[in-house]
Amino acid sequence: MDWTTLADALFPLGHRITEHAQFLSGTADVAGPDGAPAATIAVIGTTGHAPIGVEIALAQARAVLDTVRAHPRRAILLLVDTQGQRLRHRDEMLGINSYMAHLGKCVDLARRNGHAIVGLVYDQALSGGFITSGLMADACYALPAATIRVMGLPAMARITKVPEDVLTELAKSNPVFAPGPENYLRMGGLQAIWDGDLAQHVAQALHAAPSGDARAALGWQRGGRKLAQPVIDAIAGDGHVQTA
Amino acid sequence: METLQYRFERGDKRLASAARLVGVVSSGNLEVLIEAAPLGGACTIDVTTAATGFGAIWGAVMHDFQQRWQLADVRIAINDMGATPAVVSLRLDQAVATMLGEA
Amino acid sequence: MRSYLESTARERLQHVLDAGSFEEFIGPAQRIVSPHLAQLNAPVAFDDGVAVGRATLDGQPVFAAAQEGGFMGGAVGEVHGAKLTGLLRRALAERPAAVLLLLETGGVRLHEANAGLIAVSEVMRAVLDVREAGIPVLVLVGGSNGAFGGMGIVARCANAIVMSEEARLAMSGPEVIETANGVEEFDSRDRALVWRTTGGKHRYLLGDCQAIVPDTVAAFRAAAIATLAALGAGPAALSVDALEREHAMLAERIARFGAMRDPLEIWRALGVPAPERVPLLEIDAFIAAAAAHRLGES
Amino acid sequence: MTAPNRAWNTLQLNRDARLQRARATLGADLAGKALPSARIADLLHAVLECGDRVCLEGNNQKQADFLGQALAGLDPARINGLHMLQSVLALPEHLDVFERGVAAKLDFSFSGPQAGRVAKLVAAGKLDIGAIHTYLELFSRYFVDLPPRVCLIAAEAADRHGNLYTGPNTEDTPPIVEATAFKNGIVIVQVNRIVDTLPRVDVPGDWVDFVVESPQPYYIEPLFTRDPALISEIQVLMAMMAIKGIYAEYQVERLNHGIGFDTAAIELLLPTYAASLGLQGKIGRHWALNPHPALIPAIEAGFVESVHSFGSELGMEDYIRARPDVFAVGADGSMRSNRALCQAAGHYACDMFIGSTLQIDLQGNSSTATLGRISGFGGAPNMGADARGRRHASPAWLKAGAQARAGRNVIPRGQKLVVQIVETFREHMQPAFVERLDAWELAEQAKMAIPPVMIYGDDVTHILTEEGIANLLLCRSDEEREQAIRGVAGYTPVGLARDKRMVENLRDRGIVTRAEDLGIDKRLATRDLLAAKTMKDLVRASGGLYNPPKRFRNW
Repeated sequence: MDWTTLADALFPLGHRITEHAQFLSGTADVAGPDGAPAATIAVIGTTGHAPIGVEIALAQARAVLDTVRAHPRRAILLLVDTQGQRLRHRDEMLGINSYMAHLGKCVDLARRNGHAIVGLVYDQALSGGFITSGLMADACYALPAATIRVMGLPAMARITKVPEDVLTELAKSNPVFAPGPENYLRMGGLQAIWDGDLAQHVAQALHAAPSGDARAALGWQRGGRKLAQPVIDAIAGDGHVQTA
Repeated sequence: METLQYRFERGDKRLASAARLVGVVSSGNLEVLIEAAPLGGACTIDVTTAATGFGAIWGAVMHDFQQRWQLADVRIAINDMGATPAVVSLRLDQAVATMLGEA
Repeated sequence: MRSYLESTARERLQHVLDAGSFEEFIGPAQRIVSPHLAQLNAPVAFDDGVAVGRATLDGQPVFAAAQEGGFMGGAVGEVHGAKLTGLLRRALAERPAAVLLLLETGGVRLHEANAGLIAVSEVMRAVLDVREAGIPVLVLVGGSNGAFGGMGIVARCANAIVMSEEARLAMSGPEVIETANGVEEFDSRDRALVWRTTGGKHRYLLGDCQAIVPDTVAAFRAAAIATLAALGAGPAALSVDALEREHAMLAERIARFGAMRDPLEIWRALGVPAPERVPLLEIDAFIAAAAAHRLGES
Repeated sequence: MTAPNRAWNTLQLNRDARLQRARATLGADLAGKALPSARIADLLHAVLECGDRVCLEGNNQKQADFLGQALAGLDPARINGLHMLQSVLALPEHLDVFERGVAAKLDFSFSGPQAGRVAKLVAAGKLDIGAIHTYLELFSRYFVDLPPRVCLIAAEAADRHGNLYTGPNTEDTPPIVEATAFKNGIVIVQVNRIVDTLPRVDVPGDWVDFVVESPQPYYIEPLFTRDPALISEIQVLMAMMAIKGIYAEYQVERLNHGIGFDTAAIELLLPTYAASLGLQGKIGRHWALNPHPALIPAIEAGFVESVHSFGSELGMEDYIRARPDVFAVGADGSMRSNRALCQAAGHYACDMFIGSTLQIDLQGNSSTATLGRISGFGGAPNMGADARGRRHASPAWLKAGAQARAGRNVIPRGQKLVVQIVETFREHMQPAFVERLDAWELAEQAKMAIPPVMIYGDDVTHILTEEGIANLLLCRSDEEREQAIRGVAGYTPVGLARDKRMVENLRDRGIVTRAEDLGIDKRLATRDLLAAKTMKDLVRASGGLYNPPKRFRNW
């Protein structure tokens, strides 16, 4: 999906987002709740199914840190479109996991400094590229046509040695394998899928960003992850797992 | 996956300590969970194995194991990933030895 | 001298922590196994490949988790991840002196990929919550599977990492990179290159790990005690200043080394004497050779 | 009587014609014996004739890969019907020559990595197998009925006169060159480099016709390197049983080890477990063996006094150079190997062979043949066979012979110890013991005259598994032999079908020996007994002289 089309739909009040080599950054105006005055938010993300290499991870981290330093409590929208981490020897040599962790930590720091953080998967989200962006937000959303996955079923079949047709069949009923936002929704990885008026969605999301990580609880409520929350509770509590 | 269950009556050796886990579910290896349980003097062994069709061999290995130890009121559960009988016997013996405080 | 690499997760806990002190939370006898593996005809493990609990380390109360690299490469599934997250959340309430994560993992468990991905991100946030509460998190990496994927990121969210030379810390496995971009990009069978690129010595020189030890459980234990003592002096939580320093370090790394093709060139540029001999050096000699040249904060 | 008008020098004339064609084709590009690598196809087109017997050097270690590729790329319309002679088919191009119709017939010894493709080409009628040999048989036939018209070999370096330095990896070169050069054939060699002065001359230049500097050094496989990290506790147990139950029992001083983790475990237990039994200086003193890295700790401990090698091993060059008392080293300091001589040495000068296998039947026949793969033999049959021509005595040889003959009214003689060491189950729960070898079915499929047996049961003296040792020398009937084998076959169907009473009787007579009978505590069989647990430990043991190939490192 073309990010300018998306930005126009998200920010009818205007935006100042620019792209540099698949890296998106800038600001946008978002309506306040119940007719309150519009607020400026920071927009940081990637486009064109960007492979996340060391440079683009660092650029996103820079944008987050700059927001924290220059604009206390300004909300941040993370726009996600990535094919995952860049698969290059050079990135590994330079320690790409450190760059991605750095990005994740910067987002976390922003959260702790009072910045509401919302993620939006508007096109594609894959594994390593997703984990330090959208999945680090207070709440992550997706467009209905978005693709979210760790890897494709053919590659998964090769690695797990489970035949692809078996995986395909299982994927129909089990959200744990299949790509697609509705599966991540059921497992609590997404807060919601946005249909209709995107501007309204983004405004609401920014004002209602949850505090704390409630994804396991959501996954339990929605039936997509039936064990995660009971296991967490059991360890925190009496030590016994209550299965549904 | 295949599940196999064995029950051997009238053992005489009881194991006191808490449940122990020995071994790892990795290729050619297995984990053995061993715990005391009121089984009327019996020893039960539940096996879940990734290698199907070897029931007769498991039966012989389990029989020999119980011959060696004569366990009573012991419940054993195994998750197997194609371990050979030699490795299975070794892990089982290690599990008992761990319960007896010998390892 | 018991090898850390050859030890199982449980043996590592037994020997790194104070003897007999480890008390497991939801142990294997509870049989909380993966709900997803059976339908793929894959075997389960009674602890889903990770043991979590509390213990003491040199007399100090700590929480600890150890991933079993033998079971599905230590990969994180729904239950496995929830055990780690549960441990970290419980630490917020019980406030141990530190949390130790003995990582050995390929990252997300593909058999339950979507749940695993979310679980890793929950672990990452939980680690940072623990740090925010002033409790340091220490990662040990010394298994043959290294720490890869999302868990390679989690490792770098901790306060410090202790590695052995044999350990690897990275994002994508060399086989994945070779499959995607060809053997010319990364020859996964050239293990010397793999370790130059992702192994303990390179990470130590770049400053991505804070301590490097020989492959013994005793050495990991000693380094864990020493590293925690050193961490005690500073704040556990993230700060703008610390992240700005990290940012500068990472930016400089690209500027200085971004055009290089082999870690040997980086070592040479750092001024490490006889860089081609670095892989052969025993750890003490390596630490001495690296002392004046390595990057990062220790 | 002499035949009128019979020409007695057709081979010479034919050789001259080939050389003439080559000179005409290469013209000024031929400098002495050297030609540019880019013209190799022209040379081959010029000197080869359809239907030639061509020996392409290549074994399980070094490969004349550049020449092999050139051969596979020839125009089958010009050169076809070649009869290939090869020790080992290891590389894809070795079969491309058949696929493309350049060659049609094959006499060989081993085809491990390409065994499946060999079987397919045979089935497709593109490859006609003359026979599958052992190394010694094949080399022998080069001199008797299969002299090559052209041989394509590999050397480390050549000088301007065509003298060759083959160095540590001399391997098969000497008999190939000798059989060709002294039957008026053409010798073409690829070298890694052409130099002014060689470290030493391994092949004299006047036996060599053409030299080409190959763009890449010849391919070499580190076949004998085993990472100690992959040795299991069960293998340690079996190694303890081998050392105590066989090496010590027979005082085995001269021996050969087959390739594999089972024997690597034994090598790594010599300076630890065997030394603790007081066996240093008593066993394992002289070896016919490739320079196994796993042998380094035993060499350093003074256990091993000498090693003569079939070939070298990648990464061992500097270590060998620094241990000239142990290895066969030239005046220049580098090792010299010779597969043919070492095969003879292993056969005649060793008291014992111990090696692994894939299948053993109830007579003790062992085979590595599996369905759909024509893999051949290599050297194991010559190592794993009693040397019936042997006449010199040694304690081990005499004791084995005495056991075999006890109670029988026959003239005394010795016997070689031939030990098969196997776990009862291989990977994926494949039983190592079977009622009938897969080799039978393979023989039917591939229309072989006899099933491809690696080691015949009547040569096998001991079978060692994690369940115990079966001493077949002491068996006095086919039935005893069968029950002794079943008695160590554990939980395989063959083992479960044993006559328990009879096996206990065999145990009482020392024919079946369990670990506990040897006084071995299974709980002590841990990896901690290994003198090296990792590749790095081997490097340390060598004082930094061993330089393992990249694929074996984790540093």
